[in-house]
Amino acid sequence: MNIGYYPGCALHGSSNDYEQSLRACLGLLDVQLQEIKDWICCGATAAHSLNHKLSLALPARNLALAERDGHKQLFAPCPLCSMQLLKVQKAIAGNGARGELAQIVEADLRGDSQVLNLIQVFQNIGLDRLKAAVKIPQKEITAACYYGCLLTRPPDVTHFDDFEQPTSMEAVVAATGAKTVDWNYKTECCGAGMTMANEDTVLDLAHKILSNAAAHGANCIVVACPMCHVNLDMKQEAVNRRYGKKHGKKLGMVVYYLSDLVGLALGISAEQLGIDRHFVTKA
Amino acid sequence: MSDDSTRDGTMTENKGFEPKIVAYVCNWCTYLGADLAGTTRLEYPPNVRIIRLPCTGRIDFNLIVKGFEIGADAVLVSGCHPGDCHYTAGNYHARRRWILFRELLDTLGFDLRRIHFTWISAAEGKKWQQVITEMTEQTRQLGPYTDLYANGSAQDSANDLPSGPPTPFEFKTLPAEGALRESCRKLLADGTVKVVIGYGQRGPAILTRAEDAGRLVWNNRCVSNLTTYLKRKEIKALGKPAVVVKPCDEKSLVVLEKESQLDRKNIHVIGMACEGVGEPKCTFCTARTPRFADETLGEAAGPASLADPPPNRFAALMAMAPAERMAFWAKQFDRCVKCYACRQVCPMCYCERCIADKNRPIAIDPAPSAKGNFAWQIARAFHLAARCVGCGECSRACPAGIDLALLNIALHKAAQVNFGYDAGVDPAAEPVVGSYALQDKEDFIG
Amino acid sequence: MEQSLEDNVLPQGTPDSFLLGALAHTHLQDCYQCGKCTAGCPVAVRMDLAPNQLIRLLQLDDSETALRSSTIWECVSCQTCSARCPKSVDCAGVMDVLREASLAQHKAAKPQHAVVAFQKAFLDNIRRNGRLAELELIGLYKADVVWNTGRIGVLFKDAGLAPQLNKRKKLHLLPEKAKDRGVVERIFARCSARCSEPEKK
Amino acid sequence: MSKIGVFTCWCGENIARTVDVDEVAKRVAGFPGVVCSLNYKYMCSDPGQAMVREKIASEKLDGIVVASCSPHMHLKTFRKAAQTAGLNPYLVEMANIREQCSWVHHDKPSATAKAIDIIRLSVAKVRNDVPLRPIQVPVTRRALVIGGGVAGIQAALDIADAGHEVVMVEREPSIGGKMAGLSETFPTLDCSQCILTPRMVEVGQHPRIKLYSYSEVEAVDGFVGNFKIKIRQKARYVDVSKCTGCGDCWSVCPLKKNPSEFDYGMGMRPAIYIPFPQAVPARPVIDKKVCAKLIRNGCGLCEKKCKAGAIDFKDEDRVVEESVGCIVVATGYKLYNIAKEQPKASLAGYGEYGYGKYKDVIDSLQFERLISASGPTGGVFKRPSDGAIPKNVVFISCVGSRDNAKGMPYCSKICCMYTAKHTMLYKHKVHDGQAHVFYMDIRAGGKGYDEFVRRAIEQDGARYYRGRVSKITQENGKLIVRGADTLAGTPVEIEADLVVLASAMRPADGVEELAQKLNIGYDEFGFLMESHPKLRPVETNTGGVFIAGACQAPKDIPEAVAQASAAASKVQVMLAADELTREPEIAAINEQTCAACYTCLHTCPYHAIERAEVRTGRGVFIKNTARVNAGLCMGCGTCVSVCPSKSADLQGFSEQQIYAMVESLV
Repeated sequence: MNIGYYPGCALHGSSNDYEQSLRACLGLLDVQLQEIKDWICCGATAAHSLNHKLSLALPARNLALAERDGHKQLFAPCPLCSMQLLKVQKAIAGNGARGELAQIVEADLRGDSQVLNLIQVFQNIGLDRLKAAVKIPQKEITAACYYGCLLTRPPDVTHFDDFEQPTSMEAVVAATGAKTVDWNYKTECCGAGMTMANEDTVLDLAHKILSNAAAHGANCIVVACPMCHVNLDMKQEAVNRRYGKKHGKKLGMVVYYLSDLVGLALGISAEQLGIDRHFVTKA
Repeated sequence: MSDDSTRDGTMTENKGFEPKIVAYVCNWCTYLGADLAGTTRLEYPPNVRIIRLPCTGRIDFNLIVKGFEIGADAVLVSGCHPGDCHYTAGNYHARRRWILFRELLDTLGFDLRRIHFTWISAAEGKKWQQVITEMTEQTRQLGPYTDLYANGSAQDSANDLPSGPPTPFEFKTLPAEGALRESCRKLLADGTVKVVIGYGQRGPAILTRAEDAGRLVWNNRCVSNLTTYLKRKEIKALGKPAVVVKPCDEKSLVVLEKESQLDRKNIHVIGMACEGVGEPKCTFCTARTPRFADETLGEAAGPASLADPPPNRFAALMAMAPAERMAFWAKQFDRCVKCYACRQVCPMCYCERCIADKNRPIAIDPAPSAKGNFAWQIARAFHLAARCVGCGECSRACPAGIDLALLNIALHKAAQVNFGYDAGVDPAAEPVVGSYALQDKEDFIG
Repeated sequence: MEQSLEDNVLPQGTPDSFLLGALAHTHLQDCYQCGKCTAGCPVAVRMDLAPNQLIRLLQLDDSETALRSSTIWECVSCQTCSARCPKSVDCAGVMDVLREASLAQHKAAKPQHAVVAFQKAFLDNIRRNGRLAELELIGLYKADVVWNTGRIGVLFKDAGLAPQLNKRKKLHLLPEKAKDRGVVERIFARCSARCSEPEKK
Repeated sequence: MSKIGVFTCWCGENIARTVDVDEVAKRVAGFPGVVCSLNYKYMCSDPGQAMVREKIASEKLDGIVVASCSPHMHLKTFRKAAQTAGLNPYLVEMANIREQCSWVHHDKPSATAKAIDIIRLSVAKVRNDVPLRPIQVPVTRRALVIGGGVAGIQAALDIADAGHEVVMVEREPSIGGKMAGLSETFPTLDCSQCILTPRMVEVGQHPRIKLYSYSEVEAVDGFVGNFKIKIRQKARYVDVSKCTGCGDCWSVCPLKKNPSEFDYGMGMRPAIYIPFPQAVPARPVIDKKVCAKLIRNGCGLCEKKCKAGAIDFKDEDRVVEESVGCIVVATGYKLYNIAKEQPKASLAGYGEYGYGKYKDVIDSLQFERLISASGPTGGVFKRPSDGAIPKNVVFISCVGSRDNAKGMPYCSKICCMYTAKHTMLYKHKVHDGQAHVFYMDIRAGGKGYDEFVRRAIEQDGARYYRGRVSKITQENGKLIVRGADTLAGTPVEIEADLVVLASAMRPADGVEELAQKLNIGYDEFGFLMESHPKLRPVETNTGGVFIAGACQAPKDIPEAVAQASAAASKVQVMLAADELTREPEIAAINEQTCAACYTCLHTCPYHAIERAEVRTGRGVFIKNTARVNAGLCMGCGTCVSVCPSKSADLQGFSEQQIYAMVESLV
């Protein structure tokens, strides 16, 4: 299976471990990621915060490029990127903005390709197929599945799962033989793009998420978002520095990408998946 | 052209002119509102004559036309506010009909400033006074109403519409002809149907014997809508029919079935895939393959583009100023001889006794006068509102060459725009006349 | 709501609630102040105006206070408020409009400069490179913050992370760039913000 | 040629001041068909009426026009006068030359001219009048009450006490409805069962009330005065006539752990059960979904134990037919399902509140059972999950109500009051407990209502927060309620032991299907439509069908009872005589010319038009036609307007009459 692939800046930057994991894991499942030629940044939070038109135009360019490359499906592993792409599709669905956007981005724009997030890619592969391919059931893992904000929100854009009590990631995790916990912060925000600019917020939110997962008996968190990973993994040390005293102990919560966990179950080594490049490597 | 100047908004002085205003009002709100104006001694001009009816639901378009026929200079129609109808929904039904009727009048070029719709409640004596005062004053300014029936000079200078049907296709027998003949032969031979209504060399072919199946043709000049023959008594008497339809003709079957005029189980429908027959109606074609037929013959890749697309006469008509439109129609109807071919040929005109033939009372003047012709065409077009499927038979049948379908197009568009309704497309859709929605527009109601 | 790019452009001065709502494709007067946005907001405690209070000000046409609030820069765009609003008011979308207007009209709250600077630096960065160059972004962002707020400390914040990132091969000294940067520049040029700049005095 | 008399009234000075009545009488005398034209000072006075009567007799008039005031004022007066003189009252017309002429114009000549026109118009109409007879519809002097909640009980008792027979149909095994399950009622805090159960018993024992419990209305046929009702009696597996209600069966039943419908799942009941001890009829029913005998021919203990031999495992549904003249619909309400799954696409659940996921998040009716002295916990207030006594209880108002995103923009009206009541009942049971209430507005309009809410706050210490709750989660056995206090402008987080959701009121299940059977309207939420929101609040668009209680809109007990009594009094009016007299000014269809397109049928607001067939004397089918049901037609004439061939016409406002009127204005 070949699918169009829009990595987004993070996966070609500090979250390149996510891309490594994806390629290793999906490759084994016979999914070839075909990177969109000459893609550009989707503008992320900065664009939709500061320039509405730009926040549609930048992803529209990528959508157009994917269509030009003939991709019926476009996989965006970063939920922010994928939500921005879906927003464009919504905007041009009524034809209202199609013409003008096409002009701005200098390319035809149909909006008929299907934008996928990582969970949907696994769903398309088929959970039964996934189960059958598992070599090492992840019995030791008790995962807190963390969806963050933009996999499910805004619901009228993403149209994905129940936006209050999603369960689709749990189904994928269960296919690897791992257990999941029911916890409270599945769809709470980690602070996302505020990592640099408003660290206080990020540490506060990350702390709540990490400690709630631990309190519900999880030994790891599974994410499908590069920003969530940064805030929960890279920032975990800082969280411990600030809140460790309060608890009297440090949190040591491994944060996996969903593809890491699937990859491990398929028998891929932690090194091949790039798990060794995470900040928190074991509990 | 003194009358025309009034149409452009330039008011003429009409010294001594006292307008005659006919008001159709409902018994429960507006009539009581007018009573209240009296009880509270609110003075207004004495030009209005009130006809009390039980409900706005009872106020028919014929009555509005009749008002002008007897010499009214303006007509008022008034009833209960939405939600207040004594009969719960009569005003909603009325509102819906008025939306359509105004479109028809506009297409005819009628001066809509002479028809006023209002909601006046039993508590709005003040509003009644205002409405009548303003209406009288406005009508006084507009001058006597003469447009419709007495404007010979305007007629003479009336413009015509761009004309010319498209160049017909080069005649071509279509491949499905053989299959059609074979299918009909079988249907008649095994007694599935008693009569086949199909296309023959000249006009329709009505067959009852299997051996005649060879008389059927199928080519790109099979223009007419054969469903109209289903209503004929003599054909009904023959027994179960098979009818040959194009995807566009098929829509009339949907309408007729909705109106309980045919029992679909007792008709065998032979649908022909169609690539166009080179008629103006083909420019609006939306379906190439029948959707509800019992059997579908032939294949259609796409509608054959018309070599020479016909001019959009409707757009040209609506581009005229209203007064020009009225003059245009007056000139057109001047040629009408009341032969009723338009009625005869229309698949939707199936009444056992047409209102035009009713004589107690006479709603439509039977004489081929300007008055009678307008009244007839208004009734014909309005009865087809949100029912006409656009087969264009009326225009083709008219011996005087009047493009009657233009009126139907206007109402079709009105139903589409206002109610999202396309006659004959969705068998499950609620009929436009006979239902209503709370959010139907009422920006024209005072 | 049907979207079109033919958006109203926020005029100079203080926009009224109707226009702000139109820009965000939402209807601000629908809000009946139930506070569910505030209740679910992960960062409401950090804001000077709770989200529902912000909307209330807009309903009263006091966008001036809203544009100067910390709220719009504290917002993390998590969409929880919009997703749960019983009246389908797109509160998160309103935040976007307000940020855009606040920036254009130079009304962003001073203590929030870091966020503003970061977002601006981010856009400048992709305008130049087509894709994000993280090190460059961080460098310029920090310089901006120091220049504008004098908070030298920001320079050393996270400094310890660099070697760690490098160790994990997450640091790219030579950033990836889009090839056709011309088109990126043209897209930026065509996308003027919907909020106009105030006239220079 | 007709012989018409015109009587022009001066109305003292009222008309004569601005209308030259002599001139009018003179001009009118010349109208075709007019044989006498008089004027008089006060036509409505006794001498005036005597004059009319005398002229009708002496001139053998076959139609009269009284030119005076509005027909809404005196048409009835003059119709009666004509009738005494032997003239059909429907041959009387009025010309309104006072309200619509003399009182609104000052210029005498033009007012006089207008008056003449108005009379000409009326003369044109009267010339085309035909004698009509009021329509007599026979009435079955019995009533059906659908629903045995407090509204149905009130309506049934009122009607039965007035001397008419009542058939009551209740879907559940017992009457009593929602009220039977309430603990105490606002604003008096009197025990709900104490005030309701005597009324239930009265229904059960009333000689004129025939109760079908555990039954549903299957089909409705007929029209006002003459309804035929098919009632499905669901198989009870207990012969009610033999059963003594001794209780041996349910005490011996081994399958005791079935969630009780009456307790909304807060308690358990056996497979054979009565819903609650005071049930009427106090006869058990077997739950066929769980009974071992019915499922796999096991057990059968109850049958063995029953001394009366009342258990009948072979019982089947039965359909019985009843004839009634009027129907009262009192089907009540149910609570909106807060959980994620919804019965309709237009509704959405509250995933964020965790109802159905967390055991200690309950709805308000469940709370009523938990706090009730007769409830499953025997009056000790314990929470469902672990039986602990909750020390912090959060009550949330407007759950579903006023929430467009969930599909119910309306206010459920009673939640503010019962939530206040809940906090008090809770405080009275758990003295060291704290009640927290999240609300948007407090709507406490009603006698003693606001005082009641204030008491909850001021005396019983309920803590009210003005704001909605965004999410409920569970941590360490506590429910974390994240709400807002919009007055303080801050988020609020409360660790609660129990959360009570004041769920929106929705119409009972199946009410839309019932409404379709009855041909009555309902709104987009399924609440039944009254005929007029102000003036006909208990009538429906179908003659003889009335509504009462929460099936029409959310309402509290006093309102439901008042409406039920109102509906009952409407029923009594209708059942007062053997025949109903209806105005004859209704539609009729010319079946010869009707093309049977049935546009009229779709249009008629009263469903008064039916499909019918024209047949020869020997029954040979000739054609289809539309036909007016005189029992249902109200005479609006909408059918006439939409009839393309004008085969429909309205008696008293016929096409012929209307055209004659218009044409008289030439």
